[in-house]
Amino acid sequence: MSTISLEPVPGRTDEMVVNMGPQHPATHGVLRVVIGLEGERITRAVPHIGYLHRNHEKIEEARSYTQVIPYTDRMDYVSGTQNELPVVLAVEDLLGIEVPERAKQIRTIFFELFRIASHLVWMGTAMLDLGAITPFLYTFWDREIILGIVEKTAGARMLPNYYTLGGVRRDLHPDFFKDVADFLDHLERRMPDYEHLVLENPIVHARTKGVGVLPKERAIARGVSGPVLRASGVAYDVRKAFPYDAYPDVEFEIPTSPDGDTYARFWVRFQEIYQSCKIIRQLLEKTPKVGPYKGKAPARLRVSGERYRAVENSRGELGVYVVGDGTDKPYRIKHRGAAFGNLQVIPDLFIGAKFSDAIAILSSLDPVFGEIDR
Amino acid sequence: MSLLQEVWQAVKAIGTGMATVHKRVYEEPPTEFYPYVLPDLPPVSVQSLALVENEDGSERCIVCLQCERACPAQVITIERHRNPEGKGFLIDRFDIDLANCMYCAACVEACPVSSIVTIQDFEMSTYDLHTLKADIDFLHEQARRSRQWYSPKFGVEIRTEDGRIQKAPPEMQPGGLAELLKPAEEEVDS
Amino acid sequence: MELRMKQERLFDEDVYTVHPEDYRALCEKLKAEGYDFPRAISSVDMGYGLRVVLHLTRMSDLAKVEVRTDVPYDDPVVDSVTDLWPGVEWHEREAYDLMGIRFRGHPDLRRLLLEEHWEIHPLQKRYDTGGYPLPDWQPKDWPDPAPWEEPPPPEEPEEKAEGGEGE
Amino acid sequence: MSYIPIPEDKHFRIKRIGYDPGRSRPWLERLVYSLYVFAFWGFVVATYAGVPALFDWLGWDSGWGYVAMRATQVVMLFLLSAVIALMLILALRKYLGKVQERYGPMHYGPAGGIQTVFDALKLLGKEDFVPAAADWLTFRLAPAVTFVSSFAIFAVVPFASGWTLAETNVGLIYLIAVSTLSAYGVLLGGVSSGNKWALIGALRAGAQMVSYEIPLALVFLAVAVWSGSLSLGEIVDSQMGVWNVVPLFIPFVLYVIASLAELKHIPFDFPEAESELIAGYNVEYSGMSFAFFFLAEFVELFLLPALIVVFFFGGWHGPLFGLEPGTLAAGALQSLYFTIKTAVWVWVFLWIRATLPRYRDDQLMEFAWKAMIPLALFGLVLAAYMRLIWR
Repeated sequence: MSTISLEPVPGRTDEMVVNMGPQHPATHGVLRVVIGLEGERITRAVPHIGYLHRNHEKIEEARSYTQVIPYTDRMDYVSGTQNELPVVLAVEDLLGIEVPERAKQIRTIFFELFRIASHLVWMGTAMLDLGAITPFLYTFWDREIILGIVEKTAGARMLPNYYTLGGVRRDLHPDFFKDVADFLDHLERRMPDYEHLVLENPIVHARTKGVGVLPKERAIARGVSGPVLRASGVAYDVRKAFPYDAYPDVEFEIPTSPDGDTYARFWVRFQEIYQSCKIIRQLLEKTPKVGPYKGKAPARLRVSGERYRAVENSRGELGVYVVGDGTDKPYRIKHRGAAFGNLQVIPDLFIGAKFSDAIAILSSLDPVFGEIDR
Repeated sequence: MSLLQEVWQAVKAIGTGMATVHKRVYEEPPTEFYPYVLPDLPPVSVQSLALVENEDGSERCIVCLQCERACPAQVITIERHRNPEGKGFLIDRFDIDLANCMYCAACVEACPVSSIVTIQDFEMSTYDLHTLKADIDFLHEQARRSRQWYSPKFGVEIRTEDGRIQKAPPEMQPGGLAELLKPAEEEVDS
Repeated sequence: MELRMKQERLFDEDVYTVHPEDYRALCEKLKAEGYDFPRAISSVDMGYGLRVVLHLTRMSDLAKVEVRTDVPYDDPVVDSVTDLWPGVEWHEREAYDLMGIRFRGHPDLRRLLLEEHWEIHPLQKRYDTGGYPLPDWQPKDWPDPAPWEEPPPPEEPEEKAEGGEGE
Repeated sequence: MSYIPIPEDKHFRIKRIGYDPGRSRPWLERLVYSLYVFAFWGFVVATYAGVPALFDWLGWDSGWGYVAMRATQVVMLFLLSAVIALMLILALRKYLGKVQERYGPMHYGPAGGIQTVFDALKLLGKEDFVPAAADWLTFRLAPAVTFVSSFAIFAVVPFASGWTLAETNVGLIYLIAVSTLSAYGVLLGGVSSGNKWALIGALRAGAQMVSYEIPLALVFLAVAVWSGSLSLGEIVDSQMGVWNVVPLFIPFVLYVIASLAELKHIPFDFPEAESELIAGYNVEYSGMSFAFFFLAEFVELFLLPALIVVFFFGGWHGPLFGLEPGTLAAGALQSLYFTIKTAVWVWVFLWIRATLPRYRDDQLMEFAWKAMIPLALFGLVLAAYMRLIWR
């Protein structure tokens, strides 16, 4: 965050510098982009972030590893337990904690449920940015069902603090398997409606096809990950590349699209919802109804060593770099935000686009500022 | 010809979308009437904290300071002194700043006697932030008013009509599936 | 040119600890080896200096590598690698912002998360939290930084962390 | 802090203002919103039949009396436009609510029926504020220009045979002239606000107007050629047998699209695209000035569907059950047909608003210049050709 670095060029009267954000309705929170506009065309774009900065990393240096976990929830607040996993995995690696198979499966089910929830929120807000209000309310109602399922087991809805070292905190609620199966049926009934309203809509085609093209090499070099990278044709998915938890045991595909435009990002997220449904259905059959949900974690943590662990968040590679100094508190903990990496491409994609396109591109990047500003 | 097809496809897609939207008019909305009807929260839901007393009104808390140590947000303040008669400690002060609390339920995990518990009363809106600094009387009153609460050690507990505290049936418990499945297996065996 | 560096294997990644002056040369070498995906730049306050940790992945075979270099407190400067991987731009700015490491050659080295007029770098351990309940920090028992020898012996992985020379 | 006992009815759980959630009342909603349509109809009958009859009975039917009669009708229409705005806002909110799996307004009045009255009162109570960077006179003038130019369309709309404020033989030309003016209000308001977003919105409105007005005028021309008149009453008269929508199908489709653009309605709402330009041209307006923009928007949301009905759906035509045209009863029945047809079209517009996302502004311009104008010319030629053959 800094002062405006985009001063009007003296003598140039055809360019208008506008300040999009941090109170702009389509910036998904508190992004601020200073934009030079030539008519409707964007000539310059400088993003500013940091309006939601809390310095998680400093706070977490003064907390023990178990106390860090609820703080990580507050980063990507749309996808709940997904944030807890990298810290848990890194510390489990460093301490050599064994995780029971059932605990891994439970974690994976929650992980994928939150991926669906996050993509539903994306779908609603992206369509809201494009001007359609109705899908927003539909998707939020579907997400509500997921949050209800999570609340029944974990006790909280958005920020559940559910994963812990060696497994999960609580056993599943008796209704869990039935609820999840019912929800998947419900979602599969609703997905054709979403396809009619979003993917097949000719206006969405007109707004997104060929808009904000991110070529493959540029995407890799820019360090974007997740659906944005896969929409550029790179089949990089941490779930397949460096599998964790129960992902080695399930079958799923990585949807990729060679186009790299905004529509491809929309399409990839839709396919990911289907793949998540597939993963959860496999796991519902595999997971034993009864069994251990937590491995043995030492009561007094003495973590030493350094470890970078990453998971495939709904926005991309969410990593954590833990440096332990032999106590129960991290010496240094660094979060690599997925949306943080993705948001860097704003100048690449904005410059040369129309102002309306900028809104569509931003919605297709799906930033969440709790994680970007940390 | 392809142009006409394209136009036809676009018109058809818009028509399908409009039909998709309009069919909701004939369905009952899933709205919850919150201020009129309280939502049915699951028993493990973390909405607020309470300090449970025993059935005879004596203090369950043994003032071991585990919750104070476990709290990530450092909102619990406990002062204690040694019990002059008998062993253990007595509470001087037990404060939870519910405005700063992030409801992660780490204190509930840490409590060895299930004295601090999570309850379902979520209506804590107030005009004055300072009223959310809960002291021990407030926490006791919260527990007295609630009919059920949760702690990982004892599971979901309910207060019966005649004031006794007992464990809730397994279908309310997280992990109650094991108990629910057990008799069925026995029946199959016999 | 011989690079002053050490190599070890931690879990599933190769870790290179390199002299700050050779950091850029090693990065160019890694880029030529095909490490194309920049994952993050971390920074650690080691007690005797600041450490920059660059995490890289090669997309073709998913090999992971970590590059570490230590710079002293009073002259925390390393070469920027933004031109090799444009994706580290914000990560370098964040490391500058929160840890105070300056990247020579960065195109736009401004504060990223904090306001521009801040003068402190909050992730340094000596940062005064202003009474916020943090435990008093004492230097941890990291091994003292041994000065780099000229040239370094190729096989001597006796110490875990190697610090910057200079002051 | 000690525990303060909280009374059990702290959230009105016992008092239950207005709504009993235990009972869903779709029949009540249908009844209330149908009653509104009939109330509107009654207002129309009172304006076009009641006022002249009253002045007849008083004997003031010539000279200044006639002027007073017309003036009274205008005042009635002004009240009617306020009623239209309140009803349409309510209908929009209710329909969007229904479509979006929620209830919409339901607490004030039967089935939420007087919610918008309270909204209007709230708007009246707000501070009307002129920003420092704004040009005071233009800023104040712009809402009035927008509203007046929308309201002036009422003068030529025939609600039944002979029920027109100004039965002129240049109705179409008047329409083109007046409806274009409302874009000037938007343009003035946005430019004079001294806000960059408002400026972009205003310029978008200007560019949009240039694009859709030409196909709109060509469509008017096709209608005029087919009907053989520029008077709206005669255009309706000429649709006695078959409605214009059958022979003039291409102009009809173009007219609906152009109406959406003129309304700044959802697929083309670029001037006030709230997710792009925050609120576009009216971002600096508040209180009563904003209410006038709002009023103009919803009056147009009634008038443009009404014009669709006039041009293409036979206006007031419908079975008269043997009533003599020209009598009060026949006029009432005709205006009822007109009202119901217009209500259906308003519903279609609301439905579009509930479904579709927004186009990009240059796409509308491209569409208007490259597709709509050639098609409109084609429709015009076709209409002239058919006129030569069949009439």
